[in-house]
Amino acid sequence: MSGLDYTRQEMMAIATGREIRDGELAIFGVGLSMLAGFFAQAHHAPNVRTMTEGGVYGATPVGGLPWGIECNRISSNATSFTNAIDALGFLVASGRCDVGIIGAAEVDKFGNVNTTGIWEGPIGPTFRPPKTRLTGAGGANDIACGAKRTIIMVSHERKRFSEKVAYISSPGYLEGGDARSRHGFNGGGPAAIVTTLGILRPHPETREFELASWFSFSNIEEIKANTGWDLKLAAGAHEAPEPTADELAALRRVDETGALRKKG
Amino acid sequence: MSGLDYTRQEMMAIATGREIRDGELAIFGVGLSMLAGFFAQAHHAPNVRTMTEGGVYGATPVGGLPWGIECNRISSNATSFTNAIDALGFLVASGRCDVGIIGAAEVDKFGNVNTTGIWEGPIGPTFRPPKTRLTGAGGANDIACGAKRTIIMVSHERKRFSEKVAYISSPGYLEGGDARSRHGFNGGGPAAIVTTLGILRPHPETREFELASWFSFSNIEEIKANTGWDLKLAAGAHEAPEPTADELAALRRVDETGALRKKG
Amino acid sequence: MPHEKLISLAEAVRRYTWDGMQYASGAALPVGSDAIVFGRELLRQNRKDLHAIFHCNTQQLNLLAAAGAVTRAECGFSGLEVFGFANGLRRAVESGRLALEDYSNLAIPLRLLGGALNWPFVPATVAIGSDIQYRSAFAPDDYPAQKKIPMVTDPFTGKEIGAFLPLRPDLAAIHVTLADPLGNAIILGTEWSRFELSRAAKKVVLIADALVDTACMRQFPNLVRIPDIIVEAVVHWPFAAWPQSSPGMYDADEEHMVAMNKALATEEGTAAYIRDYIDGVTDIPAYLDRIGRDKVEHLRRSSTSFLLDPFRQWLLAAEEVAP
Amino acid sequence: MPHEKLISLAEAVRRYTWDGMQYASGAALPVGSDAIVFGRELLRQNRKDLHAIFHCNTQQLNLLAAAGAVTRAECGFSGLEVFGFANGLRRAVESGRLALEDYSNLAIPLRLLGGALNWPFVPATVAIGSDIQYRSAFAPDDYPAQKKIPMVTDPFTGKEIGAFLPLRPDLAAIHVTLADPLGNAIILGTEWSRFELSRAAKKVVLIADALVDTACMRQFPNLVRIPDIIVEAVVHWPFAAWPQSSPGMYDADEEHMVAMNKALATEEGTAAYIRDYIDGVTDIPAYLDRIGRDKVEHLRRSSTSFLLDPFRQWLLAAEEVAP
Repeated sequence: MSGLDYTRQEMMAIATGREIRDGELAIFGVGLSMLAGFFAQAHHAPNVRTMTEGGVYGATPVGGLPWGIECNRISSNATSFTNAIDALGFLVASGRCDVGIIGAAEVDKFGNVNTTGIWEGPIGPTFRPPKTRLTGAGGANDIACGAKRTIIMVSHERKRFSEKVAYISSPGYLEGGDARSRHGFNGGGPAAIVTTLGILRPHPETREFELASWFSFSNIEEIKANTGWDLKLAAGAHEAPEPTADELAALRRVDETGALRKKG
Repeated sequence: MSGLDYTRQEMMAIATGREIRDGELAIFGVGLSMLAGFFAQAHHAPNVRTMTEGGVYGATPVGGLPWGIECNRISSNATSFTNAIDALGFLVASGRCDVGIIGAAEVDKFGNVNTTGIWEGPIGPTFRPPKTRLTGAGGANDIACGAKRTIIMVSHERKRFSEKVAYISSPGYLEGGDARSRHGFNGGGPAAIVTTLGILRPHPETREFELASWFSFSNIEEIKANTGWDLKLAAGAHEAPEPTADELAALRRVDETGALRKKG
Repeated sequence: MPHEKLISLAEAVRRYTWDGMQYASGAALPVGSDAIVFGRELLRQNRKDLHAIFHCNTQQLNLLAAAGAVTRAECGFSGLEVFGFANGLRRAVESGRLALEDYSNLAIPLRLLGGALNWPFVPATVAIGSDIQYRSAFAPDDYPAQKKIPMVTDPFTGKEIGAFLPLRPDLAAIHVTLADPLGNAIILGTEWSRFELSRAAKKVVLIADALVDTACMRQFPNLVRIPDIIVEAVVHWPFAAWPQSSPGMYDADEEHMVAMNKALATEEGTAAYIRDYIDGVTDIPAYLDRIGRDKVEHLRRSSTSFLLDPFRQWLLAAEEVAP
Repeated sequence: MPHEKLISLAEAVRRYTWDGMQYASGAALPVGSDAIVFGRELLRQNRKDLHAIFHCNTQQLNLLAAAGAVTRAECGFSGLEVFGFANGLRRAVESGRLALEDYSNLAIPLRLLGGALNWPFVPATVAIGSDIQYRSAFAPDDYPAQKKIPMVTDPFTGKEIGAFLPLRPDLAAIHVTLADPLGNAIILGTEWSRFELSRAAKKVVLIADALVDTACMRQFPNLVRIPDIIVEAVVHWPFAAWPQSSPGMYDADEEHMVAMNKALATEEGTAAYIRDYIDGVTDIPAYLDRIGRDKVEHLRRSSTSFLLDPFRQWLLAAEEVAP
């Protein structure tokens, strides 16, 4: 133990940020994903080329986490505003964007993401309304289809980790294996699912997600118990390094309103 | 005779301008076409909504005829600059533009336009280089495909009026009849060929261009002699009205450098 | 000379809308630059059975859905970003009153692009291979859906990709930062898909936070992304996107965002919201009073205010701009 | 922090070009905003066998073709507007030294759009049904050409339209009015297809008439249509489009336009032009001397100069911008 005091949310944001390399072209959504991305920029990837799906370039959030991509907290120091076709189309769906961070309400063992709705049981042949309607795919589908790799951030609860999602809002590896190659996507699929408990990565052939790392405060059993499929251990699975003092300081500079610091 | 002194080029510009109706969405090319269009605006179509293929809106030429669509003479008082996809795509190829004026080096009896090259004899199965390379299609092809109707302006010389053009740069009625409908064009085709001698219009069924009007200084025989196909007389063919004093004054306000006044 | 196009909000809704129409609005992502005052007037005039085309859901669609004015909608995203789920829209979808056809945030602007170009279809390399392609709320028994995003064969390689149906809404009510009385518009902040929407819609009405003299447009023609020649009418309405934000003009009213969404979660709350914030709030002074004059001043002190500075000299005063 | 990207013209050509490459440039219609100084340097470095992608021909393509540096070209328009036929290009085409593949002025930007989106093809409702579709200079024996603009079946209606092959040039040298040292750019005047080109090209080098501080970009982010994240390098070169125009900066040099095109009509004239205006004219002072300092001042007094006024306060002086 490093002796540093940090929350699970902070660990998730730092672990996600570690996936971003310097110089990459990266797209962040609103909320956690943006904090993780700007943490990477503040810590180890000063030349990351960031954008939002609205075509906001050169901006860093000021005065707190933006409440939306159009938020004035990120519109107040941009160098360029263009549009959705530019950001999500020319730069992401084209296959040009190196990495995108997306969220999930529910994810399955092939990294398919559901953010559309919760149904009781399978939907069936008729598309009946969900019991609980969620937000829909938004730009996450476009990132999932087009970015060279995606990182999925999701709170690690059993109900969110399903054998098969009820509705694929954003494609991971679909039915696994090379199923993605049957479609016209320009992107490569999810490289990691980073959770509040650990990091899952796809098996290189089956594309089934396996446990690659646990955090110092979690363990294999806890993670398996909170995963809705029979989670395998990846070759070389290990405990993820704890946040360094530098990492935590960088994250907290970005998360100036402490959105991640509430223990949960 | 009205007693007014004007040139054949001026008559052609006025006759073309008369084809433009108030309130229409209209696209003009550079040169004669722009003079004819802005004459219409100055004279009888004050609310014509003009654009150039560069996406220059709300502008009128100042300080002389522009030497190009990007010319500072038309960039100096525009209200909007956008781009080529906007003007030629969203507003023209879409079928939204009411009328476009295009030029021709050679035109045939179905209103097909060649601005690409002059070959000796038919091109044949191999696409050999032309003896004289011309300018290519430019935006005229897009206007010919997409505008609700087009007006073709061309100097009336026998070598320019062919039974069949060597190369179709911009489609008129192709092989005539309903040949256009076999393609995915959103526009209607040429409504008139306005020349230095008169006005030709398409037969409603065969789409072959016929002589609809001659100018006071020309006559049917002269026009036939200067046309490379057996030119028919349209039903109701008549002499076109001479320019009025108002028309001529309006044209000369637009043509402030007298580009059309040189007797030719 | 071109005509002035300034008309009142009520007149714009009377003239350009009808029950059952395809109505496009929204604008820049869920919580910014939304022409929501147009939606408020749609409710005052009791328009119904709308087919809404919103690139993203906004408080406007949330409100129209809560009030039962929308029966069909097409969206790329249907939440309210960090303000959470859109309770009014959610309630309408879950109850089956509103069929929500899901797309992605790139699919919608590409469909608008295709509508603007009058293409028969638009190539799709996103929104395929997922349930966005296979599930259709407009044809719920067609599974896997064959007509929503069919496949098309690339003639160069023989491979298949998807094909989107282009969008050509009957009307787009578009929020812009600045308009002149002729209908030229300047947008500050991301365009999102307002450029493509303005060309795809059959008719365009601008909802402008402020009016400027046309001389402003001649100074900044490259900023005029919506030219007058495609605009039917201009409605001037300050704080037109409230409680959402307008970069350069005002911040989001976070308190009202939350309260409004909470109200729209129930029938009763929605009725109360309409009574308190819509019925009778028919002119600009009443509207600004309803927001609260102190709140208005507070929201105006945005960190983005400097974005408006180059244009302030051309702002038209209220008395110059009454339609 | 992002890197500065200012490099010299010679370095840009050395680093980003090679014989046989697909080189895109040109810019805003035949006689405006053309990155021709980049083409002049291509000649100084003796690049050859170029495959030129020019939305329209410009004096740059006219010059490169006259000098024999281009063997394949794709264009929507190949004249010089009111300056007539492009004699250098014409001579190269007529002699068979250069294969010119004809498109239309909408076809080229749609092909760039398709390249930017990485689509396998782009729907075509123009440039079909004519010899632009049926005749291919790149496959002269294929008649009617089957592969240039093949047909594709619309899955919604079963009808056929055309399909364009997307463009992804190796490099685009793009003329912009103003750039900052990071690579953000402002264009005054029509964009023509510079927005799409900047996204379609594998690499982008900006050729800027003037440099400004990044604060200018933060004041006018909606004008920054080319953001730094897609730009490799920035070359500062005043009068970079001469003898063509740059709105806000300078007018066309009509006298030189005519003289240059006349020179390019013959081998001898071309050799003389290269000797007098290209060889040895390797730095900015020599270049401005060659134009003529009086001429420079005259061209600068453009009726469009007012378009630059809002940005003058951020212009960087020459000593601040040496790479």
